[in-house]
Amino acid sequence: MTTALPLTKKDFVTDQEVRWCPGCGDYAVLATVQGVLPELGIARENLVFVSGIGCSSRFPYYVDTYGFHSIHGRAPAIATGVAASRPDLKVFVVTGDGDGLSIGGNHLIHALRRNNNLTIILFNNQIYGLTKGQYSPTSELGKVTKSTPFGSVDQPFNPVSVALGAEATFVARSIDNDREHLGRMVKLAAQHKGASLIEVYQNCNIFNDGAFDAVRDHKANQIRLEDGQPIRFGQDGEMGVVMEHDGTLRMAPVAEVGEERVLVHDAHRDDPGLAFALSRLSSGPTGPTPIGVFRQVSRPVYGLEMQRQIDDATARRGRGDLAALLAGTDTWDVP
Amino acid sequence: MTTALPLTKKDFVTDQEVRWCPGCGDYAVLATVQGVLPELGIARENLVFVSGIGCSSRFPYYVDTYGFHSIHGRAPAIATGVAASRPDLKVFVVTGDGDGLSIGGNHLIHALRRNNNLTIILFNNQIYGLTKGQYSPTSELGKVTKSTPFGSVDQPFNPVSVALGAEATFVARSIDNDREHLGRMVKLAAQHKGASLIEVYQNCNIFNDGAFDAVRDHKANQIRLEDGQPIRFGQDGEMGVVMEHDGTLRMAPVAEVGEERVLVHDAHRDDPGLAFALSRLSSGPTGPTPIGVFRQVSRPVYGLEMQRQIDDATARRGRGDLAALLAGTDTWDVP
Amino acid sequence: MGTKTVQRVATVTIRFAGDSGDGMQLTGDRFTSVTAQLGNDLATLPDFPAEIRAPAGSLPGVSGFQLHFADHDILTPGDQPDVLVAMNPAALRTNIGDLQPGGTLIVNSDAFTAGNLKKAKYAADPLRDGSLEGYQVFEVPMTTMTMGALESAELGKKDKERAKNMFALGLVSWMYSRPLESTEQWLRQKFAKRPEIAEANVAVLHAGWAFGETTEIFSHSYEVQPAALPTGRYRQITGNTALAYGLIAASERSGLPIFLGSYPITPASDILHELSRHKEFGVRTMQAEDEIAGIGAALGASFAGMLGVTTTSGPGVALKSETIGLAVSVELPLVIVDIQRGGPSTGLPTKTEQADLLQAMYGRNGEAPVPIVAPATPGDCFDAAIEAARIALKYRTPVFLLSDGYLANGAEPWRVPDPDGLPDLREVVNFATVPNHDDGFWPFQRDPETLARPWAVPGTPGLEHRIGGLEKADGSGNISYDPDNHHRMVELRAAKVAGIAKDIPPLEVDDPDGHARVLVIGWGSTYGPIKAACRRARSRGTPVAQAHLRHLNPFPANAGEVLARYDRVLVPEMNLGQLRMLLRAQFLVDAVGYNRVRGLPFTSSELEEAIVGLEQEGAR
Amino acid sequence: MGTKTVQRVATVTIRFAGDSGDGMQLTGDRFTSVTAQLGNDLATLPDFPAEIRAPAGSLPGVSGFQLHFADHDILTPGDQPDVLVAMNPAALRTNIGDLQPGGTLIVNSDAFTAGNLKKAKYAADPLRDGSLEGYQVFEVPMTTMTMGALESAELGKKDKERAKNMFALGLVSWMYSRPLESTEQWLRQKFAKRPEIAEANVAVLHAGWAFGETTEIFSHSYEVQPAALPTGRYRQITGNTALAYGLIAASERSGLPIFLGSYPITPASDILHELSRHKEFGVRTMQAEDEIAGIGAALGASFAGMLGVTTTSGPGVALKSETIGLAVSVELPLVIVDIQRGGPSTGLPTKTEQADLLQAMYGRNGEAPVPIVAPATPGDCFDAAIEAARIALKYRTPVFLLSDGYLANGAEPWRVPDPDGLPDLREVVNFATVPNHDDGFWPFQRDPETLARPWAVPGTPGLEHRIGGLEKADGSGNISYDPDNHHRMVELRAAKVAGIAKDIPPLEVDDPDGHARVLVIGWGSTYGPIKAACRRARSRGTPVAQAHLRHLNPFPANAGEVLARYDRVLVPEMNLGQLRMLLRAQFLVDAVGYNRVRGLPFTSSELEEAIVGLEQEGAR
Ligand SMILES: Cc1ncc(C[n+]2csc(CCOP(=O)(O)OP(=O)(O)O)c2C)c(N)n1
Ligand SMILES: Cc1ncc(C[n+]2csc(CCOP(=O)(O)OP(=O)(O)O)c2C)c(N)n1
Ligand code: SF4
Ligand code: SF4
Ligand SMILES: [Mg+2]
Ligand SMILES: [Mg+2]
Repeated sequence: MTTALPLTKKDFVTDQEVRWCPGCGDYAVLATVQGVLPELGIARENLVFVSGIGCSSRFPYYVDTYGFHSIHGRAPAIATGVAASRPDLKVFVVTGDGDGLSIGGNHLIHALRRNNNLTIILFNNQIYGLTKGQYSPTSELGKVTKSTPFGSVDQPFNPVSVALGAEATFVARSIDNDREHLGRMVKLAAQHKGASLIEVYQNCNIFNDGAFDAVRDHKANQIRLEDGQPIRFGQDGEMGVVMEHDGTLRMAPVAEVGEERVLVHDAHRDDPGLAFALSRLSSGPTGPTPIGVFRQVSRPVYGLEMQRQIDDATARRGRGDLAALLAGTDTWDVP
Repeated sequence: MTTALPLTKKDFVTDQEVRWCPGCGDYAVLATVQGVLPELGIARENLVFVSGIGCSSRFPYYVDTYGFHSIHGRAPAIATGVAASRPDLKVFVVTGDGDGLSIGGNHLIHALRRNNNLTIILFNNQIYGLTKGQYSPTSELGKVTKSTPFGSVDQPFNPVSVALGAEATFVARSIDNDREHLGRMVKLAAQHKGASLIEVYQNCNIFNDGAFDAVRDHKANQIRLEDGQPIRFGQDGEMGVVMEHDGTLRMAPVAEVGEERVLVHDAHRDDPGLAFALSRLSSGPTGPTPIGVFRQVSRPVYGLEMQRQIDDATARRGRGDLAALLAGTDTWDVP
Repeated sequence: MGTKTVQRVATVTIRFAGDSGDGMQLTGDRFTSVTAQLGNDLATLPDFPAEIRAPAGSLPGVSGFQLHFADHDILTPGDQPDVLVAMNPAALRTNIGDLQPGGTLIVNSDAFTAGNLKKAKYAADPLRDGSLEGYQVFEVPMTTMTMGALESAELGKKDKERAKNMFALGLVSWMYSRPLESTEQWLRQKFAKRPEIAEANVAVLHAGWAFGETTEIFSHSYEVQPAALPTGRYRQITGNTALAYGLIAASERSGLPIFLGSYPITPASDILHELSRHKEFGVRTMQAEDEIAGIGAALGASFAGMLGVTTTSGPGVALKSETIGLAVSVELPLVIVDIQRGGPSTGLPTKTEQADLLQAMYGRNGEAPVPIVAPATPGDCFDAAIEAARIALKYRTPVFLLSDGYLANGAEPWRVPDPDGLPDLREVVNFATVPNHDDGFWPFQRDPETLARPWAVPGTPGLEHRIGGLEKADGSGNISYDPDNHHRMVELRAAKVAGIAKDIPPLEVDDPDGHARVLVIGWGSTYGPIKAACRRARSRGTPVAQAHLRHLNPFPANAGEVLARYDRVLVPEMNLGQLRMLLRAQFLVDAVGYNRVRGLPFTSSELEEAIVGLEQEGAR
Repeated sequence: MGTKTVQRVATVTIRFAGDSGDGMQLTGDRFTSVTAQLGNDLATLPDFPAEIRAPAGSLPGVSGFQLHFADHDILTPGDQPDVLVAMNPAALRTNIGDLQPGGTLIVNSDAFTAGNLKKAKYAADPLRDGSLEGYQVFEVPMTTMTMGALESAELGKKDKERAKNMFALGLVSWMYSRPLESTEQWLRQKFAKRPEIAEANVAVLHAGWAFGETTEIFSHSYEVQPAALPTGRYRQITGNTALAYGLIAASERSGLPIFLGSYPITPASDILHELSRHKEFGVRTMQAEDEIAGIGAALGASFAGMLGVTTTSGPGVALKSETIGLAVSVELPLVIVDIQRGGPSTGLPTKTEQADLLQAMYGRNGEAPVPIVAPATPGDCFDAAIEAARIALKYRTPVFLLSDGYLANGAEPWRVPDPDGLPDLREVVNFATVPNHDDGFWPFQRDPETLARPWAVPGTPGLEHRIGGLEKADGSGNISYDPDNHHRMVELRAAKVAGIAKDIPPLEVDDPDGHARVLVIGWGSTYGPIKAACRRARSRGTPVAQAHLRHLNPFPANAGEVLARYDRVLVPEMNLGQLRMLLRAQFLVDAVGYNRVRGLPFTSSELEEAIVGLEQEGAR
């Protein structure tokens, strides 16, 4: 009964009506993910999507794999149980900026630190969509929303910085409607051994329309990070990222600073310092902003290590013997 | 009835018996904090200590100010309510590595992001003390504890990195028994406008004795960060931190690399990149490790901004008129 | 007014139904507002999907708004609408079952395309297949008429089409003789920045009216006289607005600024929205990172001397459980607002339910009693909020305020209260200012009358003290592991809450006949349907007594005595019998339940049947 | 054995009390272990402070261990010790009140220094002021003797002094004729890496024995014959160990590996510790970042086909509430272990209590029924864990397993079960493997008998499906906002849990006289004291019936009928009457409570008084 491989995008479409607002960026992400899944070469029954609550978290209903639409913020925890107990499955987490960074922030950072096999797609629309438009931890300072009619007064998170501060081994950023780039990121993330996070800039055309236009619509503002490549951007790559002697990064015209000074991206560097510095290049998607893989390194994977300890113990002691366990070492007989 | 200023350390000692294990590092931190409080020049009644649950969280009982020993992990949230509603108070949070980074991780990162006026002292003993010795999110990989008899399999957090990833405006590290240094850090943190976090290496001599000995007992391993000073360490400052051309930091003998190449610390740099890189110099307190202020920058303060919005609204609209509010604009009369 | 005849009717129930994108909530709101200003009594029931916007034309995307208005006092949004306005096939399909037999059905015939019919899972066009024969059907090509009215307007097609709800509003306004002026004003204000949109909407509104007046289809219009409500100044209010105002009033009357720690959740978010607009009352609102932080911050603020408030719905209460236990233990005032919705788990977020009562009573570890107050109507949310704050402040305790989705979004006319007539809460605040013991300040030295502990706020010199969640020695408040002290403290906390019974009004019984054998007792938002059902039963000759609990913990002192007076006790609840369980346990009365958990308020007719049935079953 | 006379006694209760640093728990454990091996029946009550180590010599720092052993079956750790060993003045002060009048008091006289007396808040030396006249006091300079015994040992002074608990153990072992060999072995194994410490302890142990045997102070020793327990192989076991083993047994018998998601908390942590040691059984243990993640991961693992388990205490349950509601909604198996402790809030973390019953019943939003199983004794934790797992797996539901601090740490002899005699859970697992509907796989197509839904685990081709916390359509499991469907699902979930009553044994009554008018009914760890109290009451001539509920939700099918048989029903609980409330509500019986919330198990004598008192109050 296993669906014959290779699969096609259609194999991943359920019969459920998709219930997002017309024009929502979520549609594009869904289509891209459905399009990439066949490329993973994993049977449908071995894929699991776990989500929290939010517009984006409706995602699993629309993907024809195993799915769990859980409760607000808890998807990384629930998915951890799935992935840690079944290393044979490929587990995705779908979450929002509220779901993943507000109520679910702790589970997210611990999931990253723990480096369990999870691919976390964070739909960042800088707003609470499902509850009709309150500010989120990624909304820009001064944001006027229903819950902040006089403007928000707290600094937003930079999701990439948060992830890097939390020992994430794979961190990327992409854009809802950039099918090629997003697809590539999803595939790389899915193939990463350990926890991977992709921040997706997602337009909520109802409550926060245009939040990412500066980056989404202006390719010149997309600083594309490609491993081993000089970090250039602009209309024609005329701009580059350079490092000052004191370690700060700066954007400058390549013509001015010279090609050789342009920083070459190294996603695999063990030390997350560079990735972190790159994450600080932009403090919001309003100007030139890096997209792509910030960091990808290899670390022990939680679920696999758990399995290894079980295998080791079993190899050393033999498969558990219940009678022996129950009796223990100190027994006496009553005749 | 205000206690006459200046106060002395004695003014901050309560009549409660201190109930930590003999030899616990918590005693030294308590004594240092009690010693520094008078220097803040704040009346006792305007100081509040809020804690969670853990050995360290017993702290408030021993400090003669207002105090709230709350529940596990929630101190930053509760303290946020105190500080946001009463900007006239100076609020401290006392927490542990389990309390603050495991169960309370979300509140901690949001408290830092929000930049409310809170001074958070995180007692990091890399273990759960009160519950008798399970591993914590700061315990080193492979840690054997009651709950990990075969060794832990997950990467620890670096608390300073976590804080920097979460937009913290003041982050420092110190050591329980270094009275001078710790006192200075506490004072600086307390005087910071906004949220400040001090990670304190604290020895739990019962369940994790000696975890910090490499740094605690060996001054040569203490990389003391002093704003504006070259970062040197070792027996006699013979070692220094230098930055490679690619931005990575490295420890090297000063004699070898030359004095001028030694990195000069800049805690006030707006971009947290350098502070983050410094936080990665050591992945655990087993070799040379930075202590001191990693970062101190100025950002809008949550509670003050909240107050400002209230003041503005009141200035603009006048103090609220209940009768007018209740009536609203669309009324009709029934005769 | 026009030339057609006008017929006077006593009461009308209208339901507007359409796609989520059709603006039905707004249409209903405007009609309600005008109706309120005409002096009718009214009750409303908005009913919207959990999705922001499900796919256009789909069944889950249908959004409805029901309004019941009358020339006398009414209690419910109406069981079955007399008039249904259906903007598309999906709206027709999901709502037609509720329309009165013979009722009036107005459809936007333009929307009955093959595509929309299919989305609504209609095999055949219901306008053509005779299935609507039992109703008075009016097919109105609203989209066409709207576009026509805007032919010359400088607007995009989409914007034009979007105005069609104003056509429906204009038409129904004509039918029920509601003037258009205030909606015109409202439109011009709302679209102040885009006057072309405002004017387009106004034009369509008038076109709708004109359509009613001029076409042959409608032979006459209706009129509903003002209701004889008690004298006073009135406004229309929803439960959530009233609740927010109640909190502000409590703040003003206690002199304590509000600190709201909250996390958005349907259907409670609007309280956060409302409170955050009123900073000139010193209101502090914090959108916290989660529910736990929300209540934590509120409790911290209470410690600091504010009126600490947290607002949420059932799933949020579950998350707050542990902190509520802390609030019980440290004995600080705190108002916990739960706008109940359909459960369990995420359940039915936009639907109403009463299934959090036992969670409010018992959802914490250990013996952790919390008083509970529940409003009965949207307007009552105001008074209930003040009462919850009064109990919280006076007894230094967290208090649950249990509203629900129906009250939250439902509207009714509300007599605007005189602030000076509201309870004065200053005296119950009564901050400690001086030591109360030879040893200084003893934070758990209780008031012998109320058993409340003193409240000394930071900033008060000489009263520095520490509180926490470990068990405390009676009096000094020091940590104590003494077994007998623990038992004493457990009993003291229970006695404090139980003692509130002395401080609340007795349970009143409405038994006009004086010889009822059946008592119907309810709580919360079922008040309207229950009261209406009792009226109906009585008018059918069935005597019935009715009582409604506003305080669920503790119960009024006379509750047991009241229950004992009747042969049969009926407890209608939108849950599986939670109050019933409490009444049975406490008073050993064989109360029976009427329990439906459908996400919708009861109809008065179903309750009427239940009452009459029980009465006929007879005495004990 | 020595030369002194040996007196045979039937039952003895000893309490060891000393500073947290004095090793009293270890002393008690060793004595218990040897006593168990001698074939006595026994029950223990460890009692330690919430602090790791409060200041040496202080009152809060006192740690105690009580052991009751006998030549017949016993039920409680003993009301009042016959023998108290007090290692310092603080231990004397906090424990002397419990000692039997005329009881034996052994003190370490070396510890009665001025400093220690002051820390214990003694104004005068109790050994000198005559206040101990009612007891048989033995002053033993244990520290001196210990140091003496180790004079020549190559050890630091501190290490030497620390061995004094072995002196006490040796002495008491002599008094009660317990051999030393197994403790010697144990010491050598424990200190395998530091043999000098092992040998020092052994030497002191012998010194203690020799002291008893040789000095004049003690005139004779005692002997307690083995108890006539049912035939079998026995071991000693604590509740937490038994519970962990029960889970492993359920895993083995169901073929599903355990996934434990847990966060440490007293007194539940030991289950996490125990389970994490047994990886060779495929047990996966995850120390999560908090309680919510713990249960979330366990639920995720259940979804993935594991035996999902989460362990915690009351505050943790509060945090897990929302996720428990999700588990109810998605209908997945999950065992939720709550080792109850003193509340509310942080309360008394190391003390026992039964006050989470109503939290377990009702602590969630919406109608969210969860079955509840409660063990009665430490050994019963094993069977109760299997039963909880059985219900969870068979009915696809979260199940509460309510143990408490007393059971968790208390020990008793336990007949080692034969694994093959344990319930076979393979058949109830019954994973779905093929589609169950024309449309493919319908995850909410229930078994008509149990109302359980099918469980299809990821990796099963063709059964891909989605579940979630929104309301689901009966059968297909698609999201449904339909009012009637919601009501049906609410009722189905309730009926599924209620139906378990058919699948559990009826409530048994122990009424040897056959004509009792009073029924005592309890649940959980009060079993021992209640049973003992009934025996005492009967032996005083008071007939009394006794029943104990192992299933709290649903109740056994015959529970109402049993209750109705008696004139009076007494419900002793270590809470303010939680089971009583449920019984009254469900069965309308005027049950009365005996409620003490002291953090300690009941004594059988207090319950005896309550029983006799109620019987004397008479019939209805
Ligand atoms: C415990 C709980 N708290 C709050 C909510 C209400 N809620 C649902 S989704 C959401 C936030 C949605 O924002 P985000 O995660 O950014 O997702 P989006 O809708 O923007 O995709 C909130 C607050 C809930 N369902 N459960
Ligand atoms: C809700 C809740 N979960 C768990 C616990 C148990 N608990 C108390 S303190 C603690 C961890 C203590 O570790 P840490 O925060 O590092 O403090 P330390 O004792 O090491 O100072 C835990 C798990 C609790 N009291 N409440
Ligand atoms: S509200 Fe925003 S995020 Fe949600 S479905 Fe609509 S457009 Fe998308
Ligand atoms: S257990 Fe550790 S942290 Fe706790 S008081 Fe003892 S030494 Fe300190
Ligand atoms: Mg969002
Ligand atoms: Mg710690």
